[in-house]
Amino acid sequence: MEILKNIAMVEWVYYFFAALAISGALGTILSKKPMHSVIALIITFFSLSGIYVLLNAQFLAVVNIIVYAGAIMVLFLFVIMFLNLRQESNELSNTSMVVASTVSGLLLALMLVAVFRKAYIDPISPALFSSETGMIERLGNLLYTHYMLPFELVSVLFLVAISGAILIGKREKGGRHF
Amino acid sequence: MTDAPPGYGGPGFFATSLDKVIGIARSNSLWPLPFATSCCGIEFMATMGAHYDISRFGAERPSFSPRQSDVLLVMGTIAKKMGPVVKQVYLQMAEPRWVVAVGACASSGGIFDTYSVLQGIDRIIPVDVYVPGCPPRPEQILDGLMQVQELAKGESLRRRETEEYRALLESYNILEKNDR
Amino acid sequence: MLTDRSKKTDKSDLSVVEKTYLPGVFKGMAITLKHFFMPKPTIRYPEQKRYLGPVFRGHHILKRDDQGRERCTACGLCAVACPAEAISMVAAERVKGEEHLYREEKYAAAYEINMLRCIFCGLCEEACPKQAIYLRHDKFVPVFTDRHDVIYGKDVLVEDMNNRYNRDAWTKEDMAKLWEKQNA
Amino acid sequence: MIDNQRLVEEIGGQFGEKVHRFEENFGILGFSTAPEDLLSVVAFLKEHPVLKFNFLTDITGVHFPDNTGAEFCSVCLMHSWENRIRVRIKVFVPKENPVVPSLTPLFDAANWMERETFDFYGILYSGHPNLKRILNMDDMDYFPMRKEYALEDPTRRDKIDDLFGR
Amino acid sequence: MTENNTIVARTQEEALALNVPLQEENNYTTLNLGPTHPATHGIFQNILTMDGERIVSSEMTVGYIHRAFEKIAERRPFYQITTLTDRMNYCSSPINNMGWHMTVEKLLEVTVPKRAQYIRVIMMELARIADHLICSSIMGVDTGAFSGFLYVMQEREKIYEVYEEMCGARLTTNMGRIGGMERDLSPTAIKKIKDLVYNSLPKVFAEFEELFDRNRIFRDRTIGVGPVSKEMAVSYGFTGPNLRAAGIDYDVRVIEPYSSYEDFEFEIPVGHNGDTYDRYKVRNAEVWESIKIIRQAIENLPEGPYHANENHYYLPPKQAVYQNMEALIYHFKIVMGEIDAPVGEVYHAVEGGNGELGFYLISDGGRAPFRLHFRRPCFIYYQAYGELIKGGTVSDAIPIMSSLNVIAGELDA
Amino acid sequence: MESVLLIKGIIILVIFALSLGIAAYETYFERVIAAYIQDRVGPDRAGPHGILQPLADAGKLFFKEDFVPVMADKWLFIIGPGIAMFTALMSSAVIPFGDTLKIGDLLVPIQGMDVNIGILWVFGVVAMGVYGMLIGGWASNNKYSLYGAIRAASQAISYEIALGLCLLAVILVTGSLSLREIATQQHGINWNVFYQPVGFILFFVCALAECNRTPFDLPETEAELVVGYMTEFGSMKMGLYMFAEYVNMFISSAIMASLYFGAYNYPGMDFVREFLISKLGDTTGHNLATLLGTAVFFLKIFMFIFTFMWIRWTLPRFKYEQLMKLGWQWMVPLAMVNLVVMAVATLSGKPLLVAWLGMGGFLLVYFTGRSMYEKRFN
Repeated sequence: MEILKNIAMVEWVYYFFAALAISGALGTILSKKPMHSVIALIITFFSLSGIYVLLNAQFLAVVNIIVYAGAIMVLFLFVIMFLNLRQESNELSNTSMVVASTVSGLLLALMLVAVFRKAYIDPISPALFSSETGMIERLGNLLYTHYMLPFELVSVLFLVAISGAILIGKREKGGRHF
Repeated sequence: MTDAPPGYGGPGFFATSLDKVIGIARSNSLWPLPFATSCCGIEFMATMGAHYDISRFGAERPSFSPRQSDVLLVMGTIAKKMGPVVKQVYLQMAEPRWVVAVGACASSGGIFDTYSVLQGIDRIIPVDVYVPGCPPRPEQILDGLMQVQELAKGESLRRRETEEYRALLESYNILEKNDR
Repeated sequence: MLTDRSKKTDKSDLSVVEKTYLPGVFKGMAITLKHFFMPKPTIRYPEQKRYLGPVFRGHHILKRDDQGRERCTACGLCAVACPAEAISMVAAERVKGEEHLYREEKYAAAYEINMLRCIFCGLCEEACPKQAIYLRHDKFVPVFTDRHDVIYGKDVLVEDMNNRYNRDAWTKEDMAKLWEKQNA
Repeated sequence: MIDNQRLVEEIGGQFGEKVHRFEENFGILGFSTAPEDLLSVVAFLKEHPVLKFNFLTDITGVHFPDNTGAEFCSVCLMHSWENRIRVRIKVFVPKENPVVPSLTPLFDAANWMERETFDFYGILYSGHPNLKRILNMDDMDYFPMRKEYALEDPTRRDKIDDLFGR
Repeated sequence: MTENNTIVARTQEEALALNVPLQEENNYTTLNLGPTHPATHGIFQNILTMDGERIVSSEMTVGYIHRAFEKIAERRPFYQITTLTDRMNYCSSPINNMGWHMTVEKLLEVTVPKRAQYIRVIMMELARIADHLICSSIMGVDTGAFSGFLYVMQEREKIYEVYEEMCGARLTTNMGRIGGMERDLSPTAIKKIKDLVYNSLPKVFAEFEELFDRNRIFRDRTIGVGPVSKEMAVSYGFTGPNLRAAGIDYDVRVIEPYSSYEDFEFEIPVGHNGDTYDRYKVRNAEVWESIKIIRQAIENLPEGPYHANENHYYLPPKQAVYQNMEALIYHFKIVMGEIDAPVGEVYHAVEGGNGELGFYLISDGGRAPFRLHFRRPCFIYYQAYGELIKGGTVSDAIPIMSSLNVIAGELDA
Repeated sequence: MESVLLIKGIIILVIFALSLGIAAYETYFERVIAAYIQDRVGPDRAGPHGILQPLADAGKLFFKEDFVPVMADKWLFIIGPGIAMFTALMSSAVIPFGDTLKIGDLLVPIQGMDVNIGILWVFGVVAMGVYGMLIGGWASNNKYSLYGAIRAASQAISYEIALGLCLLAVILVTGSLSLREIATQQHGINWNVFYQPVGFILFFVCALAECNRTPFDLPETEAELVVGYMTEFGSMKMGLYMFAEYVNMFISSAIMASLYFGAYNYPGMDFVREFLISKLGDTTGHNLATLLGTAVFFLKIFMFIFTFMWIRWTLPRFKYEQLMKLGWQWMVPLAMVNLVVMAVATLSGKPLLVAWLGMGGFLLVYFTGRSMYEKRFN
């Protein structure tokens, strides 16, 4: 009980968001209706954004919502609505499916363990803390100086992806009209 | 909760004045579902128009979705082929709902006493107000609407749960919410 | 072409500026704004009533004559003329001592009109040889809440001598004379 | 200018005995033909280079209960817009076998007109793509416009007499 | 959608056109448009098969207000049939009314005096204006602009005032009689008509046209939508404005003039390719032509009686009935419907609001028609609707429907 | 600290209540404006001039039977309207409704919260607004609703692009993402609309589209899809959707006013402020001047709301593919041009001149080129 009292307000908020994120993630994979999965995933994104805000990364938080929750998940919902997957699919009963998912899950866990064992987290020092970290000016400066090359490469990649998408999406004769 | 003074507690004072307030609110916000099939529908257009302006009664938001409407205005002949549709629309409406049979055809079949015409929609759904005329003048349609307003004002909030009301619905063979 | 009177409608293309949507939008908005400030023709119905016209076909009335006798003789022509078959009557012979009540030897003991069947076409008024039934030009039938109230009997239909119904002209011919007077 | 006389000559010349009972009613020429000839007569009128009966105005049915052996009549009305003249073609068929060829191959408009006539009289149009009831309910078991069915069925239960005012 | 890089056809036509196998399992959805859909204005049901937003095919069901006019007519005296015809095309009931009376007059060989004919023309053209006003403005409503509708409805209200002056009803007028009119035009009515055709209507209607004609949004929604070629129009039995929009100037008023239409100067507006915009424009142009006709008729209104002097068919004056035995007998005979109708067959067509409105009357000399068939233009051309909306979207289907001006009362009879 | 929180709390509450109240009365004004535009008088029987109409509607909606259609997805059906309302209300937090209020020694800005990413916040929340419609439309298990929902989502996503590009142009000029900063920079009559009128028009059109107002009200086209995604919703659920729509309208008007029309700034504000301070003293004068600014801001908002309604009752609506075409083929390129022009203008040092020259030149070249092309090939 004493421990609980010592936890600061910020940490409460953090735990709340963390719990929400995990339950959302669980809901995503456990829910039987794809529509509900998507909603749960959106909840996860939201709580992640909350955690970003706690880390004073407001820009990242909002962009996370705009891009992931606002655009990508809407497209997900779109696809699900079009496919009309209202009925439950029983694909999981397939044994090979179960085996495959178990193996890949284990591999992922292994990888994460390996990564985190090596990971080194800077201790937070209040002296070095600047409220400007994570602010958009800093971000912009960094992106256009230090990370110039990767940033431009990524934009080229996106351009290619867009062109590819247009090419794929082009209507063919006899194709479906949407 | 402290005890209310005698006469002011329980279902007495509060409930009745709430009934009244909500009744007035309802009566001023009757969204019609214009179920217009023929001539009377044209007169309903005139009722919506500038000269008569049904919006003065707070009823200009014609909601074509039965879920959102309060008054089913049946305007025009209802053939036997149409009967089930009317009933379906009525069933889909949420309580409290009122039905106005506008014009002779909807009320009684009018001159069309034939093999194909339903002799009044009150054979399939309960009707609250009948508006005579063929077609009724816009004034008469407004009269019908005002009559519904009167009914709404006088209606208690619990009327739709009473035995009498249920019996009325059952006499029309309308069971609870199965078909929604 | 079948005739020499045809005329093509205008379907010319829009100009480049019109294609930006804006001219059409602004023109339309100017029109609606003009209407926003225009006087409103609305009749606030229950308080204000509109003149229904000189020959409006409204509420039925069974006229009495000047001495208060019922004019109807129960000939049944109105019932025949009624396309909705909404009129029914029972005829009775006038007995002695009822001369002040009925003008003719025969009268309608019962006279019923089903107001929900009635289509207010005016054929009964036209068919009546005794000028007994009229459709009032100043009043229409009220709405009903119960289908058992819709049959109007003589108690509602027959004219009230204290509150007589009047109109400018009782027949088409009188009406025409009236117009002539108006024109002169 | 083409008048009814010319029409009679043209049609009579082409079909001879197959068309009969020429009559003129208020300016419109009418004649009858047998069901098996209807299609060719209509096609002839439609495709004639001069007559040009390009428009099918109407198809309807009539029931003559007293006309034994030919109770039903399918009437079709054609109009030549250029010559401003109409013609009426009747086909009489017996009650037992009321089959008339459908005009749908020639005019798309015939589709619903024939369905309506079928709905009302039960005249069967052979070759019709979708001959079923149109105005009445599908489960109706009689043809309401036939003369033997009175308008009001006294046994009907949906009529409230005490409210009828009669 | 392609699967394994092979093109798959979804419909029979596609399969034939591309010479590929037809895919059995289709992903079409069905959408039920009607019978109480807000845009059906009346009641027709269309079960649409949709491919996304595109309509693949549609199945139409009508008859939701079938009222058996023709059956009722077989037991009604001639004069009572007006109450039926009034309710057929309720947007323009005087046209039906006059058309029916002209049919009967043709059968009875009654000549109608010139003044009555002119009054009829005025009434019919007013009715045509009312009909076209509703149709054109409803197109605005269906494309989302509501205000124009209420602007012209005010003008329609003025037309109704004229009717009220004439007969005492607004919609189902019952104003014609065998042999003429029920009443003469009153001075007030003349004043109102003049005010309408000279002042208010041209102003308001020009404004209404300005609101839509050159508005690109409206044009985009209507131009090229649901075009009807000449051949298709003729084959599907189009008449009236819808046919004229396709470019054929067929108008019963000119081809077979009735009721003194030959006296009036007017043009027949025709469209270009019969699309929705053409239908809209043709209707609007016809309103202007009708205004022209009414102006001519009201200016040159001949003096004289407003009904034929036919004791057998036209009710005698009330005063005469009261005093004169012969008049009383005629009165009884007419009301009882026992007029001496000759045996015969008549087909009479008038230019209704939607096209050629025909009355096919077979009389066996009895009290009521032996057979009365109405050629209802709506009923005949509505069958093309399914063809017209194929390949379009629901957003196209709605303006097409309203531009066809299908009136349920006329459609289902 | 405590008092600041308290004042903030009060301000947030007031903004919240105001948004709801304005949304409620927007329904009333929509009716009255529609009526006046259509030569009618509008509601006049519920209270004087029908002023109690929204209360009547709310009272009725609250006490209407609340049910979930049998075939609907129950939870999502309930959540849908909630999300719509929630997202609609959230964006009002960052709008600078006025300058600062002086309370004691404190200067408290009239704003829910002044975050330095304010405009992105709005953008993010607007992006979330789609979910309400999508979920609601899908959950009702009705084809009209589904079509409405799909249309709503694709329309919102498409127009967000142009919206974002217009926003970028504003941010470029201001150099800040904070709405307060943007508002402050438009001091007096230095409004952004004079720099980028084209940007404003584009933004306005996008705002219409994002609010699902005519001519972009495809998701709820009455004539086509009954009421679109809210077809199956009755009682207060439907009321929430309707409210959300009106709140959105209020918010987008406020954002337009603060992005392009100088928020609480008005010509001669400095003079008014000094005059008030000299007359009424430092604190009262300052506060009064601030409140005057807020009033001006609301005036601007109401002007926009009126324009929204005015357009609604004037124009026909688009067709789906035309809407998409307009969004992608007209708005996005034009917004990009606007962005480029504004970038050049900002760098040039003479923003006003260069912006007008650039945009005007572009449009002139485009239209002459286009008409010449059309003349040649048609």
